[in-house]
Amino acid sequence: MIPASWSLLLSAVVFTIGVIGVLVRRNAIVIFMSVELMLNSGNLAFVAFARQLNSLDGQVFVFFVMTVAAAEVAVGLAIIVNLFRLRESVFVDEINLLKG
Amino acid sequence: MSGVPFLLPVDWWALGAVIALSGGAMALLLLEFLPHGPESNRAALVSLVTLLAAGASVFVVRDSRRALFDGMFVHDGITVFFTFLFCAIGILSVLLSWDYVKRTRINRTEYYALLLSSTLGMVIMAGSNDLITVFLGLELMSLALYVLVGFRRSHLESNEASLKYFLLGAFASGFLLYGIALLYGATGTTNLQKMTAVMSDSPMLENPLFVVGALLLVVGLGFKVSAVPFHMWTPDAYEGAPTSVTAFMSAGAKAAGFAALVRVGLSTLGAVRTDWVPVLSAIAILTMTVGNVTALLQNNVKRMLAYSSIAHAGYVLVAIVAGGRDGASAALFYLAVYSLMNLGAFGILTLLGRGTEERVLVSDLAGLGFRHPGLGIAMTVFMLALGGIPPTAGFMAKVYVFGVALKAGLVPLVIIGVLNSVVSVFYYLRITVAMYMEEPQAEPTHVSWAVPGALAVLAAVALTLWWGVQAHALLDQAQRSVLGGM
Amino acid sequence: MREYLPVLVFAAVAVLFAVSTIGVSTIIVPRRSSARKMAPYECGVEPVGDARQRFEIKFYLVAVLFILFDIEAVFLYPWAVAFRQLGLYGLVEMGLFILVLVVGYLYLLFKRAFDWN
Amino acid sequence: MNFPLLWIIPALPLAAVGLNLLIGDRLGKRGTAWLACGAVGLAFAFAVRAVLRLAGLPEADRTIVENAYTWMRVGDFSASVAFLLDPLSAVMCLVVTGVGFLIHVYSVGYMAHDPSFRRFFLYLNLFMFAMLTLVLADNFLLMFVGWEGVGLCSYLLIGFWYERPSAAEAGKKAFVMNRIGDFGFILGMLLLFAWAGSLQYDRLFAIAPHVFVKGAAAITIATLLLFLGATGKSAQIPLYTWLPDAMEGPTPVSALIHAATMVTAGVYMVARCHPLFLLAPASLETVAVVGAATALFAATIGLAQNDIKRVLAYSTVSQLGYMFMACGVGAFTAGIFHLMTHAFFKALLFLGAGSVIHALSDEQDLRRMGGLAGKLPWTHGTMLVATLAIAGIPPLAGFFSKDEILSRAFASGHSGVWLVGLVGAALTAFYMFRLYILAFRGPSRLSHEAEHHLHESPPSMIIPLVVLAALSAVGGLVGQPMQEGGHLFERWMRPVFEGAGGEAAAPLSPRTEWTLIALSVAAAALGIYGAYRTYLVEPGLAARLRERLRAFHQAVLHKYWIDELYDALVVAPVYHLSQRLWRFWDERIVDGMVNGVAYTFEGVSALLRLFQTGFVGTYALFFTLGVLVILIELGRR
Repeated sequence: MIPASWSLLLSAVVFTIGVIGVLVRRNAIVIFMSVELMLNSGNLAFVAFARQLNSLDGQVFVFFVMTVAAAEVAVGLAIIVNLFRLRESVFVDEINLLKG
Repeated sequence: MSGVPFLLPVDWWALGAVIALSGGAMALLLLEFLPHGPESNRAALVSLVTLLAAGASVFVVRDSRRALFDGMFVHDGITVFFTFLFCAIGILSVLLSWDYVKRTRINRTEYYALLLSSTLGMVIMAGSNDLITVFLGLELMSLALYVLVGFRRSHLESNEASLKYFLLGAFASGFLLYGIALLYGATGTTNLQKMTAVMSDSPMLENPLFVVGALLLVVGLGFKVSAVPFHMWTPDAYEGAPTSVTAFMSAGAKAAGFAALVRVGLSTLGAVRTDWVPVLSAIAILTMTVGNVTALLQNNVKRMLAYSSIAHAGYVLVAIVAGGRDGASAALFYLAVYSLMNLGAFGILTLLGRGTEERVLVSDLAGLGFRHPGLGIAMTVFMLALGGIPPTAGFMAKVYVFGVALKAGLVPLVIIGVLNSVVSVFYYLRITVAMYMEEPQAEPTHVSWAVPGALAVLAAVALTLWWGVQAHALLDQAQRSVLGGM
Repeated sequence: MREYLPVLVFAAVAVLFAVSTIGVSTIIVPRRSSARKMAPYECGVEPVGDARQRFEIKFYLVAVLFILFDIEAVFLYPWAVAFRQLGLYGLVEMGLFILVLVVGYLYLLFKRAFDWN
Repeated sequence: MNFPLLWIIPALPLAAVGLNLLIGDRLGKRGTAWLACGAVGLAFAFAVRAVLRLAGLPEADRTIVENAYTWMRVGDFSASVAFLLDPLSAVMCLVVTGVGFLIHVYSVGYMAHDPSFRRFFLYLNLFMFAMLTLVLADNFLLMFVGWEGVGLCSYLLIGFWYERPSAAEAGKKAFVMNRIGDFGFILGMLLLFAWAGSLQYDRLFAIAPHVFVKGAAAITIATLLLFLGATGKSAQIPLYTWLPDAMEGPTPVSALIHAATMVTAGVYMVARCHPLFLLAPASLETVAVVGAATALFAATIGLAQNDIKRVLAYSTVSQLGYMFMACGVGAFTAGIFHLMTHAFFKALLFLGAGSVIHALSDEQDLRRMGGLAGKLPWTHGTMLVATLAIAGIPPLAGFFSKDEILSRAFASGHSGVWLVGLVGAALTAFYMFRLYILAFRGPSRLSHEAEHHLHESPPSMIIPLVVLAALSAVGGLVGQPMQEGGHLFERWMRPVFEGAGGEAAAPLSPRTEWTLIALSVAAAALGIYGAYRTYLVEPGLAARLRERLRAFHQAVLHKYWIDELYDALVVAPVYHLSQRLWRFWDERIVDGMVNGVAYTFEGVSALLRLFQTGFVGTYALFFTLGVLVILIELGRR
């Protein structure tokens, strides 16, 4: 059996990749995908812990997070699509009307 | 669970706000399809009734205490206090939106449906006793707000604001979620009560999972209350959003974030308070200072008030750092007062301009005090209150927060807080000076008077002054709420 | 070996179902072909040309709506598993849950989100 | 009625504000004037009634506390709207309502042609409300309410003619400096609360000796912070330059707020907190030194100002310095005594100056006045009384109070402070008579236009002048020196300042006392003589001096050679020093420092704005860095 610490390590790695993705990518959609990566790393951690602790709570939490993530996708894509309609661009380094 | 086939009657009332708000939001979604025109008041009326019903249902059971859904949701003093606060914020926001959305051509049923959903999220946050419900409430609130911020779809700024708010908000949610996961791993539960119990059995200070988890949780909530350095979305989102939405979120989202922080602070973090004091103090100092100092040079009133709202989050953080029941009641008191004066100030901005134009620069306010005396006085009251000048409620709130902090021995924090509130008066007074001591350079700003909006502003003025002289009424309430907490 | 009998039956039913549906439809379907129908992908994607073309926004809409409703099914499973323990309470709860979904569905329906054009 | 109805005293002007707001537009000018003056007059009547009642009590019980309303009460923290009448606040209350009433009446005439007549009285009444709250408060919190209120009104009234950029600028300056002071005040107040647990005067003062060791750092810091607040409000070094600029406001405002009442709030506060200051000798010493320095400094600058109101403004700064000097040496009674007499004669001087300005169609430059004595007889007569009073000529009011301060300073062993005060007294006499001579004596230097419109002011302006002149003349008699058991004023104040260290200093022998009196009168006489010589007998002497220096031989042979020597050795250097101090110190150093603070904040603000790039990437980066920094910090622990 794979020890829980390995899954945990994996989830930490995935989380870090997500964070770095948000920091270095400029396409709003890719940034958003990186955020999803972070959420899923959280899910992974939950499942790992749930198994380690022999409790169901963590797995239930994952269901909720998946739902929230789906809702987030709906809202996020709508915003990004609207952004593209207005500006013909989804690159966040071209968007800074509001600053200072 | 089979032992509880149905909820008890009192539980129904305790859930009244949640039921009413969800019902209202759903009803609005369907009402969209009965014929109505662009000037229809129907959606606004329905939301108003919903919010009143939500407030009333909680009022019925304001003194009962209950844990619901296996302890995931609690109905206690803090829940009651915040539910009232959120309903009040919702009502004032609906009144402010009433004509604003009509003239900016976003009078859609969905607007109000989202407003109600967001309020529902806030109520859930305030009442949740489990990190799962905290997360769900927070997301419900935020997702609706992302859309509301970008509600002027053809407006570049509005869209940009919602994009930034959304991307960073989702980013922060990622941190929050991971933090909850780690806390779960460290303690084996997501229930705040059980978590506290676990911690009292075995101290968690040495457990890195717990420390990092708690940190990420604080970061995630810190984002919502715009604590520095997690604040950077705030000015952009506030500036770009439709002004009525800015008013709503500046009061509601912040209070909801703090509601969760207060609960966490009273239970889980309260047990390890001493280790957090330096970190939270540093955050509080930065938040007050960065907010106030950056506000000094702003020419856009919306943006200026956005920075001011960051600074106010800092003052509340001072109360949170002070901790304990006193700190919590000071935070509650401050939040209620803050919500009111901030809603009022943004509310006045919703009245400025004609049609879809926005007149929110400081120079747009020039001479307004004489052309519209009522408006001028109201704005002056809000500015004085935000600046913490007596005899307004803002002053009493600051006095109480700083007093509590002093008692907790946080002298440096208080010194910096006082210095900050002195600095803040400069930019608040700049608005008053513009209204009374400057002549408009271009065409004077048109004021779009509307009965509901004016009513909301009037209510805010009255309460700001009333709580200034009658502070103990609100304070008693805040204290009893905290004492009644579980 | 007896315990494997249901598997066999299941496999047989599956094969029968697949064959019969395809068979019946080949027999009764009217044949009126058009250029679009003859394309390798019948969903509006151009099979030749630059692969980096823009998708119609409607695809996203359908995809998002699919995910949203699909994910809700996840909640039905735990409920179904614990159905007997939860009893009436669980039934009412799930009824409310479905009600919320139905409201969302009706909203989309009235919004004509499901109309392709 | 048994209780003294203290709350009604501040409530009356507040009611007038409310009425003015509600129905002011229907009242017309006359109605507004009646409303505003009536409210303040009635407040004065109530104040007199309350004070009489206070005087009727036995000496030991002369404190009336009236709890009007409890603001909030949380555990041991309570804030209430409670009023306190004791001999100290009684004096303040009478001065504020009395002088305030006279100035209200005067303003009716002075502002008669101003389009913003109603707004003016609105602010003025609001100010009266705030000032009375400040004076009558029974705890620091309520005092702070008044403190902020008077600051706000002062700011509004300095910028009253906001169309003038200089007025708006002056308002801003006053505001900045007062905020710096307020910072000290709030902080001092909060520290006292943190350490002693109460903000109510009697409780705080009762607890303080048990909590603080005499001379301990804590009480020293707290009192110094309070004093910082006082320097802001009362225009002392280093926060005084706003007051001369505040003269941009209408003249009655200068008289009421920037001479007689608001600027004395700092002195009142220090006197009120004397039990605390006595626990911190170092703070008290600071008060004395700052007061003395300001007294001398402002007097020097006053020598060379040409704007009639600016001379008076620097004079006010200087006289406030005397009051602090008195408090600093422990002679609180003397300080309050001078506060009272100063309120009479300085209000009179400002109102007189206002009358002159009014008569000359808004001319304020002393170089374009002269010879007005005959044309404005009433103004001239009353101004002369005030000038003599401030110069310290017996038996006018200023003599008694100033002499008492000086002798107390001497008696308490602060001979340096005493000497500075004495020199300051001579300078005061000099610049005040310079003002008097330039305005009322000598040949007329009026422009033709002004000459044409010249007129004595209406009775509503003259009557207050006469009343104030009478007060300036006889107001000092309550404090005749060398009386058995202290003079009348001292006996009245005794319940408040009993046991205050400086008050109990060993009495001087009659001979020393007489010598001191003679010295201070001599100093005044010297100053007057100097002014008389320089500006009346030999007008233009100072200006001609530089040419003459070249032909020093001739000058020596000249029959007035002694005057010129005096001029060359004393007047000219002092004149130049004065000019230079004003230009260099005031405008560069003090204003520079204050502006520097403002620029620093603005610079930091601009810097912080740079971080706010508008790019999501930057925001996420700062977010992540924040998390990492906290993580490392927690890990280090």
